[in-house]
Amino acid sequence: MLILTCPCCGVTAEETEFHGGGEAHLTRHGPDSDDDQFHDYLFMRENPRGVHFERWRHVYGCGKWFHAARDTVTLEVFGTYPAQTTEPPQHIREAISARRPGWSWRGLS
Amino acid sequence: MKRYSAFAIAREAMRHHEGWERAWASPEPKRKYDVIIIGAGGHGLATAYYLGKNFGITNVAILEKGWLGGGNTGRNTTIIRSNYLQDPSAAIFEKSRSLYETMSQDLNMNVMFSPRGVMMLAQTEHEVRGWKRTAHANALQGVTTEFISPRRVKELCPIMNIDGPRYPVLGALWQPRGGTARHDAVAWGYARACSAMGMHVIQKCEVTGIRSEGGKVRGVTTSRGDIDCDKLGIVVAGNSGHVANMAGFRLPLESVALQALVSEPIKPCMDVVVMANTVHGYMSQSDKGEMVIGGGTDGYNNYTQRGAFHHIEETVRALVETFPMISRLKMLRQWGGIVDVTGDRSPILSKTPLENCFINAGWGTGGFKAIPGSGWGFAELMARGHSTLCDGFELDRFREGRFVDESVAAGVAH
Amino acid sequence: MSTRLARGGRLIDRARPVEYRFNGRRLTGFAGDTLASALLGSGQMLMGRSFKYHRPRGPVASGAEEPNALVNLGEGGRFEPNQRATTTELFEGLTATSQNHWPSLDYDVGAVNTALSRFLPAGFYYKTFMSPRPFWKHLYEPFIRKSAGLGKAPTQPDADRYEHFHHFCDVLVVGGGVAGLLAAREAGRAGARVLLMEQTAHWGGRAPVDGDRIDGQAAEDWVRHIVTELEAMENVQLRLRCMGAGVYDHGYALGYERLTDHLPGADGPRHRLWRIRAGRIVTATGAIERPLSFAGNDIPGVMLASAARDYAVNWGVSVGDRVLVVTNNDDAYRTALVLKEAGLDVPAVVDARPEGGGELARRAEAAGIRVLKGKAVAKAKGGKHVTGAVISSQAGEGAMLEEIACDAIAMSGGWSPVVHLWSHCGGKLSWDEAGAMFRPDPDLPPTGADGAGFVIAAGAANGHLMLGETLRDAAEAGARAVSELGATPASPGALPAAEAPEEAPLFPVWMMPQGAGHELRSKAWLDYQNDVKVSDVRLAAQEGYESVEHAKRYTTLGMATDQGKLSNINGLATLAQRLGTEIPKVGTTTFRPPYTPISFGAIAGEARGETFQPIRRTPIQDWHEARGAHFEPVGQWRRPYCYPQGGETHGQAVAREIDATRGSLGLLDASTLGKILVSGPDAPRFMDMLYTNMMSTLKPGKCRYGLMCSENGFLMDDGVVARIDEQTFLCHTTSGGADSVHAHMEEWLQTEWWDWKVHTANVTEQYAQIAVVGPNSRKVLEKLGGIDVSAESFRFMDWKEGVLGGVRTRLFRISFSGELSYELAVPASEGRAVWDALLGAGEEFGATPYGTEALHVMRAEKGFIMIGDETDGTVIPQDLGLDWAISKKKTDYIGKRAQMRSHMADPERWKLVGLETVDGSVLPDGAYAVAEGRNANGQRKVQGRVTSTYHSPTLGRGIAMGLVLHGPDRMGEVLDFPKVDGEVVQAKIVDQIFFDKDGEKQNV
Amino acid sequence: MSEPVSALGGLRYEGFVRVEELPPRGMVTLRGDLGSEGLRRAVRDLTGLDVPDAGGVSQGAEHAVAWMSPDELLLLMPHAAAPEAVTQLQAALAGEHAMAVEVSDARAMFRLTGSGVREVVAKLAPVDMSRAAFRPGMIRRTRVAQVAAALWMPEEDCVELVCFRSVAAYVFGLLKVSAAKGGEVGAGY
Repeated sequence: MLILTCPCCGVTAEETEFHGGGEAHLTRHGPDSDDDQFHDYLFMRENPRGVHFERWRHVYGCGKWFHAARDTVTLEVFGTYPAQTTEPPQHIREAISARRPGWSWRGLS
Repeated sequence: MKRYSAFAIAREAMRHHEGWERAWASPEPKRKYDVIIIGAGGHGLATAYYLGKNFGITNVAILEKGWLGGGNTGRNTTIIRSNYLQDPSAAIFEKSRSLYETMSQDLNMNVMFSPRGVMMLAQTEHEVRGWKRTAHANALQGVTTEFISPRRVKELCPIMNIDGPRYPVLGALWQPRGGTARHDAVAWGYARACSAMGMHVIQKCEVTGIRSEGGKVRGVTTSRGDIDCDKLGIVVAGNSGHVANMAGFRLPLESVALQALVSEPIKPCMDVVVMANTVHGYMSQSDKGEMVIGGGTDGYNNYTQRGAFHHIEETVRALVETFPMISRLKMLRQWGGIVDVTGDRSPILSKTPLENCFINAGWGTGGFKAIPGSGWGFAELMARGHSTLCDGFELDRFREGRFVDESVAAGVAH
Repeated sequence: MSTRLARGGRLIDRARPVEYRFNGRRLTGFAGDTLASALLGSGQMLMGRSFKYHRPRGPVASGAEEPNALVNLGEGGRFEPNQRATTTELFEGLTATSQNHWPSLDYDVGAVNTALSRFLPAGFYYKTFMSPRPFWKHLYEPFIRKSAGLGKAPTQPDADRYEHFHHFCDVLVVGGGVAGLLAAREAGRAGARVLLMEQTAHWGGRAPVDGDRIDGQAAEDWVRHIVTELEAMENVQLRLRCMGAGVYDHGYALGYERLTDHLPGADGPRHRLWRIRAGRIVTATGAIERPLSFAGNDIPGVMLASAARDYAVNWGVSVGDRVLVVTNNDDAYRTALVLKEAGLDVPAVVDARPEGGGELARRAEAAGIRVLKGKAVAKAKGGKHVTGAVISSQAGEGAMLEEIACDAIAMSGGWSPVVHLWSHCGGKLSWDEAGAMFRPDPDLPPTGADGAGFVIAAGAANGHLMLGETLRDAAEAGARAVSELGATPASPGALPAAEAPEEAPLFPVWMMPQGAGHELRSKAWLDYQNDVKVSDVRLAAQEGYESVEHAKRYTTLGMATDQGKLSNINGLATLAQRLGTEIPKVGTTTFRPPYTPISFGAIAGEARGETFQPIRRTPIQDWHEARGAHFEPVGQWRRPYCYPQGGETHGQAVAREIDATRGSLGLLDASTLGKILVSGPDAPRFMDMLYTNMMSTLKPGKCRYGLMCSENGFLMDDGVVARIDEQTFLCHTTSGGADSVHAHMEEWLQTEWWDWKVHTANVTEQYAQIAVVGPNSRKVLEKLGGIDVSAESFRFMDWKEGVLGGVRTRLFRISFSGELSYELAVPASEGRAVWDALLGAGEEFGATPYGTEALHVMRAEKGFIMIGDETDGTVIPQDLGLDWAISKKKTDYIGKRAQMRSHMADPERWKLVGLETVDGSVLPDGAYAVAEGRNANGQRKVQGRVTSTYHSPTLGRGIAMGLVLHGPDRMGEVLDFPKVDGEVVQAKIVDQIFFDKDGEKQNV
Repeated sequence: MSEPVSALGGLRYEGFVRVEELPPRGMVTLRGDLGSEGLRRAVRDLTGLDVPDAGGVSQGAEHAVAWMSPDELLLLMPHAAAPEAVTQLQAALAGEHAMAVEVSDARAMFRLTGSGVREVVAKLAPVDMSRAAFRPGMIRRTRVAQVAAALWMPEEDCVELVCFRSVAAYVFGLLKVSAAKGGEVGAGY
């Protein structure tokens, strides 16, 4: 069972206090988008074996959403950061590079 | 293939069973096959079997990176039912269930299909209406089910507490010909039958790449060299996204861990399969005597074949509440498998952007019961380019918003 | 014949006899006995029957690895099947019965399977029982199920309670042997928070039995001292009877503490499940001795050498008068010496090693014990107990050299480290050729949240079987655990000095004798409980079940209740030999939790009965219960479905409640409705995104019915929105929807529009909400007084704040019934008082509380949709003719883009209409309207379905709503709705508003 | 105006620790920028207490201020004072983006007293309740068994726990079984 540290309230807690919210950094596509864009936005997921960026909500705590960088094979957590960003901050990317040289996810690396 | 029978056993007993031949050969891969199936799980082997049996296509290789039947085929809770709500689901699952009825004879391997009956409990008024709706749909789909009273539930499953303080049982959707089967034997039986048709079941052969030319599939690259093929079927639950990427397309699904557990074996006390969706638990008793229990999925991508223990807790407390007598039984073993879950939690049986490459994926938590039906339909799709059993499960349904949503009737599908 | 020795037994108190019953016989043991030691002390070697062949079974081990001695323990609410006699502490009045036999343990007809065993090889059931087809379900399967299954099924609810406990520590040490104790001390001295768990009731593990010395003291004394030292450390916790059950991701571990198994009836929980989060986990779980594979090695009286020694040293029990020892290593000589010292006869030690053993062997010979080198037991003789052994040379095929009479055989095939906990979470193993064992690979431990290894194996569990190495390795493990956590290990004190004899290397023996033919192999057991023999594993390999997982599943090797603790390695070796490869190439099967089975009760913990799941209660719940309401679960709430009076059926009660409400005055406890405040400068634009309607134009003081969709376009929730002020909206949601809708709002605010200035607050439970419904609702509110409710000043869809009947109240004039109707929201702490006041003031109008069913019927009479009935997660507002509630002006709202997809815009989508049965009957729930013909899969085509159906007391007939192909364009058409039994009910397509189409009643 | 009643009317249970439901307490949820001087002043003026740091609770004689999330405080006060407090806060914060809502009746409050309180909580909440990890002056939002709760320690050997009003009976039931005699753990908390 995972442990995560909520970057919003600083509490480190077990999985049962959080709610997983799926892939992070999705760009919302509204009425002006075409079918492909909307389809990808709603259904296409990275589902990688390895480094992944995902959303969590500290549902039994401060109630805030945040992001986590995690390895889906080893479950190692590289770091967590607030959700109010469109891409992972530099220090998170560096933390991943230190552990997984040459990693890539979508366009990122 | 030497036939299995009581007589054969008696004959072999006389010579210390030294005459039994291999259930399946382990040949070296050829340079080329008409059809390659990636994944020697139940679905992949069944697909190959029906390619041969129904369409005479036997120049087939089934490539398996590990050991055959080693994925979800050998990790599930062996429940077989077809009491689904939507027409496409009911069609393929009922086809599957009916094939299970005769599978032991078809494959000459006893897969121990046990049509002991499956009941889905209704524990809220909303569930009552949902299951009644399913019963009406099933009647028109040719699936035999009925909505039964709490008293009948108690008759069929005496160990159940039908008036618990929290969620009294208000009835159940009952499918008398649903049941269970011996999961490993299903994979072994298909492998043996495929091998007998001259197909190549090749274990410890990992596909590392998929080769194409002018938008057409050419073959695969494997840990045992390049192998060519005219048609390629990808049937690799738990790795679907990964392998699809090799073929150059993406899938609208995610992989999560699903857990199950068994108790120590006890004498027979439960003759039916019970699923309780409101409290999230389902249970049956294996022929060996173990209570076989299904848990929930983790809420995040996971390839570990392990799950978090709190899901086991949630399931077990639900079942202790529903079956108070199990409280002093003990959990013998828990395990996990990786399931691929799509946007509408229904499978994908479809052509792909790569010509002559087909995908069978996304069975989520309900794959085992679908093995023969899925193989039957997918084989037809691969051989003929169309199968009515696969209608509705196309890859592009998500783009059009044309979903096959079963969660409508059941909170959880297994 | 086993018996109690005149002296010895370090764990028993001969001054305290304990009475117990086995198969009805009254027997006596001593305090400190296990059930197994007590039974052996009473001369009862036969304790059970095996799974497949119903072979007679006696204990083969003395601890958690025991596969044979399983009993039905206790009675009634404390009955438990498959209890291991070897780990069951004896208590006064214990009752146990043996399992898996009929009619009796001694005479079991099932034992005929033994005679037939040659016809029942591995996997035989896959090859037969196939025809005729129906026979499987009706004949073969029932027979197989009956003969399988071991223990009886409990019949009564559990009499005990259970609980969980969340514990956090730096270092969890599993195993209270000398290694665990020492590792714990090292970590403890460094100041780390340490939890040390031991599965048995005693500290020290095997060392005190083996008779070696530590720091010049007997191991037993050294253990006593270190335990005292540990108990004095504030930062160290010690738990006995607490097993490390499993290791999970991120340093999570389960402890299974058995509190009252040995004191049944004592108050307090029976089991406590420790949910532990540890920085490092040290597994000092010791090693388990391996049986030797020789013919007849399953006959009662054949047991592990260590077990025979335990029974003598720990419990003063001899397993036989003449005990033959057979081994491939030195440790078994300890058993020979102990038994000899106890005055028993040890006719010989049969040592498979051509050169024999070391120091211990010499001591044995000095003690006058005959030692046969390079020899083997070709066959154990006997039926229900051992009578002798045929000796041959290990190198040969089993030709008899001599026969030695004996009534017990103590065997040792070497030791296997207990690597379960190391492996549960992905720790890898490496094969140790010299020790012929798998041991943890220190380079591939299970990794935690930070990617570092978090499990450290110590002592015998790490492959260090000699006392000296064990202590050194354990001390290192304890120090490493703390230093990896960033603490400084205590200054390394002098390592405890071990005094143990030099041991000669072991000689791997997988079959005895090595050249044994089929005759012997088919009587050499690997898995005692599941009856898997050497010949079975070889057959699996021969048939192509070459993967270790295939072989296991085909033969059921290692799938018994001991999960292969004794059989796995011998089985792997047998498979490897048959495949002509090495053991590490074959690999192991996966180790899965729990280490030994743990009770479902413990897993469920406190979540049973009243605390199984939360039941949410409104401030008025007590009244509903007192009034004898029939409840229905709605989410976690339980809402009154109706209030049956006298002998009323539910149907009659519902009809009465509707008549009273439509005729005069009804009251509904609507407190469960969700109430969410949305406030801030950007609240209006946020509301426009949340709802399909245009909410920003709503005027303060006004209400509007709104629809909420998911981003996938489907109708998710609905409710009345009241605008409080320019910046603030109060959103009502469905009862089930409050939490999910609030979460939905927060998700969009936090993750998509985080720059918008909006706050939300879920105030659902701050208020008791009561619907006052019916022609006299205005009058009753006027009686309470304080808010002007006159038709002119308080119009439909207005809301006001004020003091009503002395209570701060928010009053809404809204209607879900079509009646003149108000909903008042008051502080929850005064909700009950207001409810009582309304009943009082409403008495003259026959105020009638009504439940959810009356609510549903009345809304259906008015053609209002209900989330969960008209919607099911696949329905969009357009399907329900709710286009009027979808703003055309807005460029965007959540779900708008999804509703533009081809299938959503498809004119063929079913649309909502009213349905009226031709004969006035009630349409069945969920019935489908059939169309002509069948589809390609032979399924009957359909053209619509019922979404809600009720008997309307108001109209005196069945009414329904449904989704129908082109429904709104087909008014008056009659559709066929077949029941499950095929009988057809006909219904006409009509307008969905059945009652008071012009809304005269609600607008008075 | 009728006499406000708590969810369980002040139920009590004597186990190896005492469990009691407390009478109605005034509670106000305040959302806004906890760093803003205006907000901090408004809180001080109302309660005489400073805005606590993350994860903290500051306590006065009649008032307490609990940190709930980066943009949320829970203000505790006498039950009757809550409505006026909301008005006062709204006036004081008129200038900024903040929200003050009365939630007194949406909650139930329990007090646990006795040397075993840490153990009782640790049976139900996945929280490290050891003295080293959890001290008076801290607040922890978490779950007890299957429902949300917040808890703090006014002093050693005393825990106050807040949950939603509708699940008060469930939580009381949980606390009862966990505090029942014979369930002492002795984990050195």
